[in-house]
Amino acid sequence: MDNVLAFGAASGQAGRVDALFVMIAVIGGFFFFLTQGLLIYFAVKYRRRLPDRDNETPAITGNPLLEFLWILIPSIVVVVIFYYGWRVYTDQRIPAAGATEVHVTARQWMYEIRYPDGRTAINEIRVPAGKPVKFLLSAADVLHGFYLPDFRVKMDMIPGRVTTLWVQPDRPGSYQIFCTVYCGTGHSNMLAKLIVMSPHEYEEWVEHGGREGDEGGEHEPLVVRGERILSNAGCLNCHAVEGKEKIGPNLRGLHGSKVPLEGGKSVTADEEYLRESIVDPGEKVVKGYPNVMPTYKASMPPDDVRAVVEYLKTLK
Amino acid sequence: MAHGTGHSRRAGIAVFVALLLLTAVTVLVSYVDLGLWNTVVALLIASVKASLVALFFMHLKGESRLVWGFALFPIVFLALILLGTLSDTMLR
Amino acid sequence: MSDPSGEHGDPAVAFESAKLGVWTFLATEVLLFGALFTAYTVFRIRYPEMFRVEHAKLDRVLGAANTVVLITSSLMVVLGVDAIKRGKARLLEAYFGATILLAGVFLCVKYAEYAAKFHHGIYPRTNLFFSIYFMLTGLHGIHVLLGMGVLSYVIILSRRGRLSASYYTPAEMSGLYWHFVDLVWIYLFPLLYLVG
Amino acid sequence: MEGVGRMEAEGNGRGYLSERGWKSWAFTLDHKRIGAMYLWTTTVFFLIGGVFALLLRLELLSPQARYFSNHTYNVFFTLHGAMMIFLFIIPAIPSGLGNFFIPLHIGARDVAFPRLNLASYWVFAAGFLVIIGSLVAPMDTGWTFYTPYSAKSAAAVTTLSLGIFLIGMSSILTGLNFIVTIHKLRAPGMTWHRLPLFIWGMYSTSIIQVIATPVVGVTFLLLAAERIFGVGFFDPTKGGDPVLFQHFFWFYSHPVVYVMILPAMGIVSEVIPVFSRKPIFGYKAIAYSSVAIALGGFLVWGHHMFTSGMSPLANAIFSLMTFFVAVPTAVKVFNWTATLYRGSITFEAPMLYALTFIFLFIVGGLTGPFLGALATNVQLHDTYFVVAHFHYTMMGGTVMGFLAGLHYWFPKMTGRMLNEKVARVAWALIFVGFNVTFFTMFILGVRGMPRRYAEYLPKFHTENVISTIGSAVLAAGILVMCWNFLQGLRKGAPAPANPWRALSLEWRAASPPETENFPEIPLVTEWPYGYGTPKG
Repeated sequence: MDNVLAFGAASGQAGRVDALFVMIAVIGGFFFFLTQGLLIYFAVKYRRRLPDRDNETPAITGNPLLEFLWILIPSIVVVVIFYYGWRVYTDQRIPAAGATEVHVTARQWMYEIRYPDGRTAINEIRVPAGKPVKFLLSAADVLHGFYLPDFRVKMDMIPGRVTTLWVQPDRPGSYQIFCTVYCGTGHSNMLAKLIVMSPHEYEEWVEHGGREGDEGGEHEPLVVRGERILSNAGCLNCHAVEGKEKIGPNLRGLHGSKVPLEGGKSVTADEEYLRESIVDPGEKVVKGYPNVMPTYKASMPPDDVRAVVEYLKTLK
Repeated sequence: MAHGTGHSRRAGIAVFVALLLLTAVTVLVSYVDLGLWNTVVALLIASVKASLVALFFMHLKGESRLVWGFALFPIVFLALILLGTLSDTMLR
Repeated sequence: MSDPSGEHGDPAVAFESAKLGVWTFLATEVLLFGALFTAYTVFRIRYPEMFRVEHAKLDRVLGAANTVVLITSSLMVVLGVDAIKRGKARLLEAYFGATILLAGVFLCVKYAEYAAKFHHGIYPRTNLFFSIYFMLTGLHGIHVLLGMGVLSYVIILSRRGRLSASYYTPAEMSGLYWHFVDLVWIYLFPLLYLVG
Repeated sequence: MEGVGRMEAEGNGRGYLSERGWKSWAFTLDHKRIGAMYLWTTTVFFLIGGVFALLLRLELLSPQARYFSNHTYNVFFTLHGAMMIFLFIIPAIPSGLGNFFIPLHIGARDVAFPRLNLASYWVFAAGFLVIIGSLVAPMDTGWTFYTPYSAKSAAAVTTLSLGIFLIGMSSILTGLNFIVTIHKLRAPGMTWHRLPLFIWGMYSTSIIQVIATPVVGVTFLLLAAERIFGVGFFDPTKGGDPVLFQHFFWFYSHPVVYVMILPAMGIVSEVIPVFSRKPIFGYKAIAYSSVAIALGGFLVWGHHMFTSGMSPLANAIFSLMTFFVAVPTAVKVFNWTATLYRGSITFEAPMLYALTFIFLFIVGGLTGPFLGALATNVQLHDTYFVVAHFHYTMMGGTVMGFLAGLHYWFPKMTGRMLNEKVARVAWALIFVGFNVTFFTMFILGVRGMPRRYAEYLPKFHTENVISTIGSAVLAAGILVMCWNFLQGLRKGAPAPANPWRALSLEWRAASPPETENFPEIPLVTEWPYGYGTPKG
């Protein structure tokens, strides 16, 4: 029962959830039209016609059979819905054999991804189509959520614990990941993507070292590459290029400007400062901003950092 | 309204002595290592003591069903929050 | 269920109302401590070793002594209420005074225990066992303090000649509350001091 | 409408309102005055909370942050939630209308403990003052205060915890007072099965207040202790468990939605028979279902936590229980509908709001199973679907019931009639605005928009714009209604003792009632729903 809803289900599991949704909607719709229909019908039909004779209504105070029935029937209906919902859920929770495991750690306000072979990434998970994936979810600071609407699943991410979530992505494509547990200022900017690749493309991508920077080819200009990395690595979740500030300082005009630091000093934002702020952001914290940016030392190789800095220099 | 009598004073002192004895027993038992049974015994003794206090000191013994209801009612909910929470935390 | 009357003036109704009110209030109190007991159970099951090691740091002799103090204070309340039922206001004041005194002893012992813990660098933040220990005994201690206040108020009422063999509702009600404070300690003592 | 019965005292002036001056209010022991003070206070907070809601809708006109920063948005939705829940919807009907009408309904002169009643109000006032004080560092945690975020947040969480603790205490004391009042002060002949259904609703509510509130009280104490002393119950770095906070929080906060809805259901059960001139259908079923909902409400708190990493068994149990608590609610809806059958129905404002309650509550109720069923819950939890469901039951339900009650009892409380035409205009705006605002959110939720988002993906733009337009219409309706209330207070026509020709006891008192309520305690000989002719 794929694609029963207007927006596509991305897996067989999701199709089953949709089927349950439709079932509840049909049952609910029936009762909706029954009760609302009667409510409106009675209200119209039995509106007062004879003002002086309105105490001549029948003194009906109850009807045992009717009352028994409308306790019994809803009870049966809800047990059926419960059972169906529980079965779909249980099947959904048991991972298929041979699932690829991907570790995801959430922190304010990004997802850090770690693959079994040691590769890391930020806010972007790439997996091959047709193979089950198991996400091992955890959080570094506060509660976060991991919601894949196209797969109809979500799971909270809890500090100090590992929770799991499992999907079977059938079709290649790019799927949205939302944070669903309120986690502070950047909550609504905490977005990520699940990119499902065809197995063949995935192989190729892994062989190339599994880095996002590389699909632009070897002759990609440094600035273009920097811009792409910047948007892929989640920087823009906290730093706007211009307009209203998010969590951190805006990026436009940053290069070359004088930056006041916590502790009273200030520094000129040269290339070295920009580089350091990416790999070791806690070292020089800009005055008036929370010290919450994680280090990109592990997830962004020096070449990529260089590209990002070059791109930042163009934002005048 | 029942008025104070010598009988109620004697009953109060008897309960008091029982409470002291039970306190002594529970402390002594705690020095013996019974494993998990230490907890069970301690809770049993505590419940006996609590019942004595409620029944005699708080006069639950002679109370109406309404008051009994209000005395026992919260215990159901205490069990509920305990079991409900444990059904999660013990079986994760 | 007694017949409803709708009248405030009736002293029998007022007495029954007050009693039902206090029992309802105690129902609230059970759940107030209930949440903490739940936390205790959850963590005790999760970290049995920590509870076994840490509970030994409490002084069970002092705990037992405090138990005896509270039980005795409860008896004083029983005798005090009994006294006023026989119309002996002075005797009520003496017994309730003794209760307050014993409550003071209880708090002093508690204070000594806390001080010793702090001295050894043990605070509520030290570990979960002591988090629970301080929260439970602290909340109970606040109840003892409140109880002392309530009992003092009854003594003042009695000194003003407001209590008699025919009207002793405040004494009876404060007694119910005090017994409940005792009852909570009856559970706290073994759970914290005796079993780990 | 001249006097229906000789028993009724005619309104002779200002009744309980005769005394003037602030002291006559601040130190009053009269349950009617205390109820009125609650009504004023909670209505003000309703309006403030509503302003925050409008600001939120304004910001959501555009996908990007346009008018406020994300932080400001988060503060606004926290304040909207916390004020609406703790300062309006929990106290409004129980403490406001309940205080005013419980003694009048059962034929008593006052509640059992009038001094305690006054103290409850002032504890409540202290609570909201402390909460207002916490605005120096306004909260951005959401009204659910989930740890560890709330334990780390730089906002004045500790102060706010104290404020909510006080509000909770007030709620407990009020509930206690009502329980004793209903048990002990019923007029002669007022047996349990002759009690108005509003009283059954209030009794069930009071039980929840007394049993559940202390748990949230202690939870907030623990949260404060975590911030002050470093107690680690909810702190994972100390071995604590953030999910335990959720258990405690929802052990209170789920039953408390029944604190909100049960009295509103009680009001609807009062209004429907009066304006249909029919006895209530299935009295016992409605009465006992209130108790069943109150008790069953304690078994379902875990359904707020299906994606919180709870054990599979807990998920299954809580899901099943959730479905069972739906049955008594359904029974009530069927009974109300059946009451209309062969009635002689008129559509004054109270009836319009009561019917609206049923209409919107059915929508809210029927969207419940989507959230109760585990698999669809996993999909829809924490999305706008939940926001919509919640507002359909709480605003479409409780607030409509509250408004039904305000319109129904306005003549009794103030001694003046409302302008019926203006009331209908307000009703129409509220009805349309409400549905446009919140039905759209179901669609947003199914399409996957998470809640508490200051900024959102452009694909959700259209629905958000529609919803914001709806909220403006809704706000206009509320304004017209408020204006109508103020006009009614100032220059409404004098109200007779029993303008709706209702049979419950409060209508035997004058409008407004005298301080003593009744010249003499009434003797009750029948139930309050004896409308219609036995062999019609």
